[in-house]
Amino acid sequence: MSNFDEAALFILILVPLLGAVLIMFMPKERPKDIWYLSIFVAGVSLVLSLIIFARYDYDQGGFQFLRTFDWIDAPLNIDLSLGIDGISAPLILLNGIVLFGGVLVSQTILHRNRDFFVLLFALGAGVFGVFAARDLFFLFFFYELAVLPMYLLIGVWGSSTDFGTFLRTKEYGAMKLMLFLIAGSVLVWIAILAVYVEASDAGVPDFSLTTLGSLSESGQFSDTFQNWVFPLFMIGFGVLAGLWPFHTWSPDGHVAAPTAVSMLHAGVLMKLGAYGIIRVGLTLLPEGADNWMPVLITLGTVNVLYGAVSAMSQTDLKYVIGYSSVSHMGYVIMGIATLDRIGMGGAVLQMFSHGIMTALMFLLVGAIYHQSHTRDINVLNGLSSRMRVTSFFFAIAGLASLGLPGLSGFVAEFMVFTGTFRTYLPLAILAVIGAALTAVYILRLLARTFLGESDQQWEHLTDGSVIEKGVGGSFVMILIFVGVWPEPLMRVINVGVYVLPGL
Amino acid sequence: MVSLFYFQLLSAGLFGIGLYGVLARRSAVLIVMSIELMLNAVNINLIAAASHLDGTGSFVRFDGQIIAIFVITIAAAEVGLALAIILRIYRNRSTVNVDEIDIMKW
Amino acid sequence: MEWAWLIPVFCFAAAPLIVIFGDRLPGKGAFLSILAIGGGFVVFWVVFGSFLDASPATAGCFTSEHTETLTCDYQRSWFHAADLELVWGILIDPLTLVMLGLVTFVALMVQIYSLGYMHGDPKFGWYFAVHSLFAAAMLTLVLADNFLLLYVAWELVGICSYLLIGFWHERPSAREAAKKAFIVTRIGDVGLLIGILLLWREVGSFSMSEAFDAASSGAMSEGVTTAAAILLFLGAMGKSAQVPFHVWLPDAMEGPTPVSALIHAATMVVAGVYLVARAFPIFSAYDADPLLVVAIVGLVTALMASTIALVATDLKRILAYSTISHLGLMMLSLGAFGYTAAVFHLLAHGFAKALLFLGAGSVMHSTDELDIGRMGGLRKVMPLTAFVFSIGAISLGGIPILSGFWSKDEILVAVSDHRNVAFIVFALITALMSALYMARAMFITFYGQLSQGMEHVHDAPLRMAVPMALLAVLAAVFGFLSFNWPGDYDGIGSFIFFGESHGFEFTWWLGILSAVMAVGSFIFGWMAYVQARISLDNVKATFAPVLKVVENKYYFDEVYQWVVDRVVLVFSGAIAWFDRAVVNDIIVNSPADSMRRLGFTLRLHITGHVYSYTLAMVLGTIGLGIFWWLRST
Amino acid sequence: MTGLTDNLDLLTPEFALAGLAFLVLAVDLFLPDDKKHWLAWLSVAGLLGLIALAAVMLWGEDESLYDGLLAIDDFSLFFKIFFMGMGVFIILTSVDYVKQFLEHPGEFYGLILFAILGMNIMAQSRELLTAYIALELLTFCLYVLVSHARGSARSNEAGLKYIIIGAFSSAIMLYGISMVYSTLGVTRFEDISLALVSAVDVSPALWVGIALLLVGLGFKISAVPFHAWVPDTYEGAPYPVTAYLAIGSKAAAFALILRLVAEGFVPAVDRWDQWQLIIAVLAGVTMVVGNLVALAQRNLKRLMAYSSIAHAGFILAGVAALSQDSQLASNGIMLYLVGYSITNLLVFGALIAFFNITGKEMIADMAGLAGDHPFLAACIAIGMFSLGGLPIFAGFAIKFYLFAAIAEAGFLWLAGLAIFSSLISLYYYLQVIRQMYIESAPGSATASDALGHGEPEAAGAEIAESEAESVEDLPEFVGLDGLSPARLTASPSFLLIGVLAIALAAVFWVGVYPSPLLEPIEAASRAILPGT
Amino acid sequence: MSWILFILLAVLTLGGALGVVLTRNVVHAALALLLSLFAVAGIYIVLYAEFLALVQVLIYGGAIIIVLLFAIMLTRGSEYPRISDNRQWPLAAVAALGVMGVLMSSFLINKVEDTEANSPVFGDLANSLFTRWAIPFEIASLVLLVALIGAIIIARTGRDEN
Repeated sequence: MSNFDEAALFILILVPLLGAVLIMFMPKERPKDIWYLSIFVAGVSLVLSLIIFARYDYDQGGFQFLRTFDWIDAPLNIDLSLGIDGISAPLILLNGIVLFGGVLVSQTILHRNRDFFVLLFALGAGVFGVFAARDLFFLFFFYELAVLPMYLLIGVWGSSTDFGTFLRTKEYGAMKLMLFLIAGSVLVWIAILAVYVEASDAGVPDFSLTTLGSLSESGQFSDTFQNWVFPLFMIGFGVLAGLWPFHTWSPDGHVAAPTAVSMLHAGVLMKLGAYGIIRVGLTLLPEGADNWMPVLITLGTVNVLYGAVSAMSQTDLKYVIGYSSVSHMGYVIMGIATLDRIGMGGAVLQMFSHGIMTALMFLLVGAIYHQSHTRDINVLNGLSSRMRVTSFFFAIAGLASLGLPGLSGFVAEFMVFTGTFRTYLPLAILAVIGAALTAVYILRLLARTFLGESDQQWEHLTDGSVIEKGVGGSFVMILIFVGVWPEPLMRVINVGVYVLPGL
Repeated sequence: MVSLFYFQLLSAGLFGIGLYGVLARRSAVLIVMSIELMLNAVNINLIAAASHLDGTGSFVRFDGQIIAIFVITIAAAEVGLALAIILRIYRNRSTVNVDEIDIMKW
Repeated sequence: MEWAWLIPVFCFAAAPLIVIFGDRLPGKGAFLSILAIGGGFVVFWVVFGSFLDASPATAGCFTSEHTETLTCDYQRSWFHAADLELVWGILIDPLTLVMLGLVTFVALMVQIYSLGYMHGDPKFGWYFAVHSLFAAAMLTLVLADNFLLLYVAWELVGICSYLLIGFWHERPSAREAAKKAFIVTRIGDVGLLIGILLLWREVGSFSMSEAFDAASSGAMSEGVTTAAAILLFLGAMGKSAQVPFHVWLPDAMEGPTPVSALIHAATMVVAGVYLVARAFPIFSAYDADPLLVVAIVGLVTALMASTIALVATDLKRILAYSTISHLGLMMLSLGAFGYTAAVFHLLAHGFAKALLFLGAGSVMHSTDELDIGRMGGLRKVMPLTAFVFSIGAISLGGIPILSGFWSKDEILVAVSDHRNVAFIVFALITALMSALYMARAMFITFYGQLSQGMEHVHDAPLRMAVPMALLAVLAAVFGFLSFNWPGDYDGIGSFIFFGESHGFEFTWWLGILSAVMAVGSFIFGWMAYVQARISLDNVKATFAPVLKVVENKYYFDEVYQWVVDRVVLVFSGAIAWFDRAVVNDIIVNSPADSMRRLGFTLRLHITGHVYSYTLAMVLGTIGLGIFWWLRST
Repeated sequence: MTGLTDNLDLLTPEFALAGLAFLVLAVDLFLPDDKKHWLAWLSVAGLLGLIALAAVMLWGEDESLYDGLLAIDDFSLFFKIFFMGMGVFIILTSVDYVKQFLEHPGEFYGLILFAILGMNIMAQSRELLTAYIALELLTFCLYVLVSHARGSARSNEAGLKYIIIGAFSSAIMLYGISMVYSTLGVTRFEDISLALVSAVDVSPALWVGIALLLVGLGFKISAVPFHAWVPDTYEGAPYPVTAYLAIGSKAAAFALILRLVAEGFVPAVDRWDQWQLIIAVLAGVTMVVGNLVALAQRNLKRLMAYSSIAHAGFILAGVAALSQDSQLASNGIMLYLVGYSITNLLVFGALIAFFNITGKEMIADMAGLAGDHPFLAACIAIGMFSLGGLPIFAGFAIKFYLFAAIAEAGFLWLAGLAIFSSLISLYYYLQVIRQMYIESAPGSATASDALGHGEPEAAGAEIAESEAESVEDLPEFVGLDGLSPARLTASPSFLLIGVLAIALAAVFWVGVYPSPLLEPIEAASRAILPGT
Repeated sequence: MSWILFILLAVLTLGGALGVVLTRNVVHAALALLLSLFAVAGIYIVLYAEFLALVQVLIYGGAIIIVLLFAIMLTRGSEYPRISDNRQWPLAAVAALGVMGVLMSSFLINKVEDTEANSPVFGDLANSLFTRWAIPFEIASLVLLVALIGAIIIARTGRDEN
């Protein structure tokens, strides 16, 4: 391992933070320059994450880029230890990509955009940290750090919408999201403490995932303990993963959030939850996981169907996408809950592809909303004649989300189905049906909004800006590439999945 | 010979009476007086214990009486300061009834 | 031969090129697509040649123990899902080859035709891009050697049909038709996917051959095999528009007519038949119960569709329903172990139907009219179209020595051999009706006296005429491939067969019967629609109620519409409401609100009066003392 | 009686501190009114000097003076430096306020110094009476400081309530002491522990006595149900005094409790451990009630009061977790005290600056602050996030440490309750942040029209009135009564900005890399828990 | 002998205390307090704590009562001399009885076997007060000082009023 590899992850986490500090000292009268600087920072993180992903040696497998800094020593034993395996590597790449895209399309934000970018980078750093942390404390630390900025990001730069029958203010959305996520992390926190206590009772008071992992391998965690602690992790992280019935924060948050935040939120943030379940729940408490999986996979199936069905009758673009992400996170949860290598791999791949896909969708919705100032499906129509490229990209994203082969969504969902078929046949059939439901609402959306003649009131709409086209195009490229040739991702994911216990 | 127990009973009774005063009186001055009663109850308890138990067990050097001296001192200081504040309030609000002194609540 | 993968790849390559560079290229890059499919056609012949002189010794080739035919299989690794390796694999055997031929040829013809037909359309380039993507998907479908790849291609075919049917999405009807087509077929696809995954669950691989082995060797239990077969057949029903999934096909004519030609003849709908043929080992495993289901579904479909075709007044609708009924016949034949017959009829019908649609297209192109009621005597103004259309019609109607006759005859033979008498009776009725509606469409449209307002109508331009002519030739003479010719070629049955190779056999009574029926119905049509000697009014009068049902297509659409509106949407609305009102407002908000209310209530304990504060302290003190005391004693 | 006054020199810092206070009082007499702020510099300089002196002189000392009445050890040293440092910051933050709103600056600073002296003695006294007297010194200073704004009716009222309840609780506490004395005959902590260990059965009089003792201390740390004075006193007191109440007196009381429990109860925990459960219950009630009632507050000072009650609950839970063989809990408590005080300092500093500018103290008054004074807003927001326990700020690290300690001592349910109630607390902290960042300043439409293409106005209004109907029965105050508005300044002084910057840095530092801080803390724990 | 004295003094003490908390007249209350305090001084004497008795008489009788009377006169309100109890006095009574009960029963439960009451040698008292208890002594003086300063700056009429 070269020096770079030793420092890589630390730098990766540090870059956005330092960038945030740097931006803080920019004069706020020059938003353009602030934006350029942010692009630079995000670009650096993107390049870093690319390099790290490329340098991850999938033949060797296991945890790489390991590095440990002492933080608090005995009796608490917390170290800042970093390292990624095949599961976190793609997610780090994902975050790099989405963050970069998000910053690029935030060009339209001029009102107090300095604070905006500072918070955005804090969020990004938090996400990087969660994926890189090898220590329970720091995993949780970064987890909360990623949640923390959401309130202001949505509250200040978000938008309130009146749906006639009911009203969704940005304050409401932001507060709800914040309280929900923190409520989830409350459970996680308790569970972490419980694990720590159990470990110190076993004579090894430590927070390092490596130590705890070996502890659980040596059977130090009793089954009863695992059985009552795992649900805490499951639900706590599940809240962030949009697990039913703790999902309602997600659509409302989307509706209120500005474009870039929606992208990061649905694209990356929701993945933290699923990742947490894998990384902490499964690795530390395999027995508990084994016993609780039927519940989890059932909830996941409910997610899939429930999300799809309620997406059908939404009238707000962002609500549709929000519920579709609930539905798609359902696939992730199912894949995890299969405790089957293929299903797990599918779950991880689904995280990646859904991240790109939903980020793309929100980007395009933002592009539309920016001009039309409405997201109402019944009001918008015939956009394809006004915004050809945007509509085309949206169609691609939609097809990806309904699992069209040749796009990344298919491979992931297919693997999830495969894994589920091996373990929970009936639920698998339900899930496949859910995939068909997806087609219904996606096509409904496309037909209502993009196809057909457009009204006079949309005469003024023009196609997305160069940036939106560029980012969208590259996202589309990724979707197609992963759909056609998933091997580069899969060979990394596979080595990550193989070492998971209890599979 | 009166045994310690009765002194303790006396002090408990005094304490209770003073406590009732604190809880039940409206005038701040009266409340301060009641507090004085409670402090006296303390002193009785201390001194009784000191006088009766000195030398037994770990009771040495009449610590009780010394503590009592300090208590009296503190009590005096308290009364002075409290009355000063009450005076100030009387000047500003022309009342010393604690149930009229409630602009801050909830 | 392993270069066969080039055939789809050409078209795959063409599509994005046209999308991206189309506007800068001459002719919007349509030529790219034609070049691609043409190249595919050429490569097809190369592959065909090398297949003919290939032997089990050739690299990658072996004699399949299911079809007993020569089969060549070439694989490249695609990606690994944990311990499972997924592959790109192409499989070449006679079935694949003939499908390749059909698809490449028809697609080529249709595209050339489209040059003329779609001329001047604003989305000309887009049209050709999707077109070649369509062809590519279909070619991949027939080449796939594993179910996963097949499913991939299957879905791509579906989406392409969506795009093409909804090509003129400014028309709401087109949008609806496209959505309908995609979703209806998608429902079938759910079955297909489940079937595939079920097979995988049993076999542990997506490779077709392994699945077949498991089925035939009994490694897979009968129940699972049957279930898998039925599920696969669900997919096939969706794509091949079998009852009750047939509703999308007639609406699919909302797309440009050449698209209909492609869909009906070569690509979309035959996929189902192809799937059943391809997965025949699974269907025929054990005592082949699934085949009975296939046969019944096919028969019902054929009957129902042909009755509707009899009363339809829209030219393209007539053709559409005839397609459905012929697909039904193919299924029936497969269900009756008529493997060869089905494939043969697939080909014959493909050419004829493509021809008919192109003809109808050229009629529409020049008259902008599709209601046969308003047409008539077009022979005079567009002789070529009339001529080729007639060839297609009589060929499909089963007039002897044209290809339709032979293929249909083979089907009847298969049915009479393997299924009981009821099947053959209904099959014959279907044949009769198909002859009748063909005659009706043909005579009303092109014969009799020219209806007014049609004088100015001109015939098809060259670019449209040439493909029609070529197809007409095939529609006419293709049937002769079924004979045992002198030389070493003895009948198509010796080339495409399942199990044992069999030459051409002709059951005389069936042949004569069907021939008589066909000729008779055409004569009847001539009398009724051209000479008007026979009046059908009293017939119509007597059968009025039945007629009404039939004209309303047995109310399938209405029922589906009702289900969608009253059930699905209402249900989803209810769920959405539940999510907002119950999950959100009650389960989520009310705890939060109750917390706040609790706070607002609790704050009242700070009364602002010192004595209540002290009282609280004292009570706390007593509580502490007593509690402690109790704990300690 | 010999040997008692050996190495009396170890008390030099205390004597010097008293001297410093006298000096300030004396110099006050000779200073013209416009130079009074020199007193602040004088006291700050003196305190810094004393910190240095104490650090070099007492490092590593472990002596027990006056027959074990006073302890000069790392524990007392740690708290000494902590208190004096806090004092420095408090004085610095109050300079402007005093200049603008208060009379008698000399007495103000002098009393603060005396209060610090009282705290120091509290931290190092290991005997009940000494502790009590020191506590009274601190409390008397606070009585005076709280009612220091003579003109303000609320200040007077706060002072009255404070002194009545203070005297009352001190009477109760004294009775407790007297009962302990009358049953054991001793008042030194370690004697108590010895008596507890050796006694055949502990007499109920002792339990009641200790219970009364806890009542007195519970009053100081504002544990429910002895908390009722807190909101009123915090609200009425002058702002810097409020800050001081929240930071200083609470920390001192906890230092005292820490030593009392660690030296008096913990050694006997095997025979007698009811105190643990009782303190745990008190802590639970305290944190929940504090956080819940805080939800209903609209006055910033009251909000902070309830939040401080809740935090007292957290720390008290840590006290319940003290154990003989692990110093995790005591480390956690001290770390929490430091982090919490720094955070509070940040918040209150910013609030004081806000008050100096606007003279307002309702939450609603902060609308649009982020636009007008972004730095202040950022400080308050970061402070609130930190209080809410969100990471890279002090709040998260200290909470995690403390709760881990609590859980590790077997009080997992208590830790869970604490975590849950800190979730509740997040709501009202976020409400403040929302006012500053999301709501637009009254009259100025800066925010939310550039964005929010829905109808944020309608939305905001809807929310606002829903707020209003739920709280309309709360009393309304103008920010400063009896303090003339003429004294407001246009912008926060550089001094305050500097203090805030330092506090900000400290908040980040504790949140990101607290381990240097843990060195002295562990030394301190070792001093009071020799077993570890 | 001592019994009679004790009972007498106890009655006086408690009676005076009750007078303080029950009477409706402020001045009477003050006088009752004085009575009770003197009785307490007597109790001290019964306990052989003459020095304390002296201190008690001096400080309470001499200082505190005077201050209280001053305060009463300075704060004479419109409702003078009538004073009343607040709304919660029944609760208060219950609470007070409760506290009394807890305390008394706790004393009742462990009767410490006690020796004959005796008095300290003054020298020892003074000695220990000024050596062992030196620090509390110092601080107590500071407390007094602080109270003094506070009383002055709070009570004295400021510039802005008069």
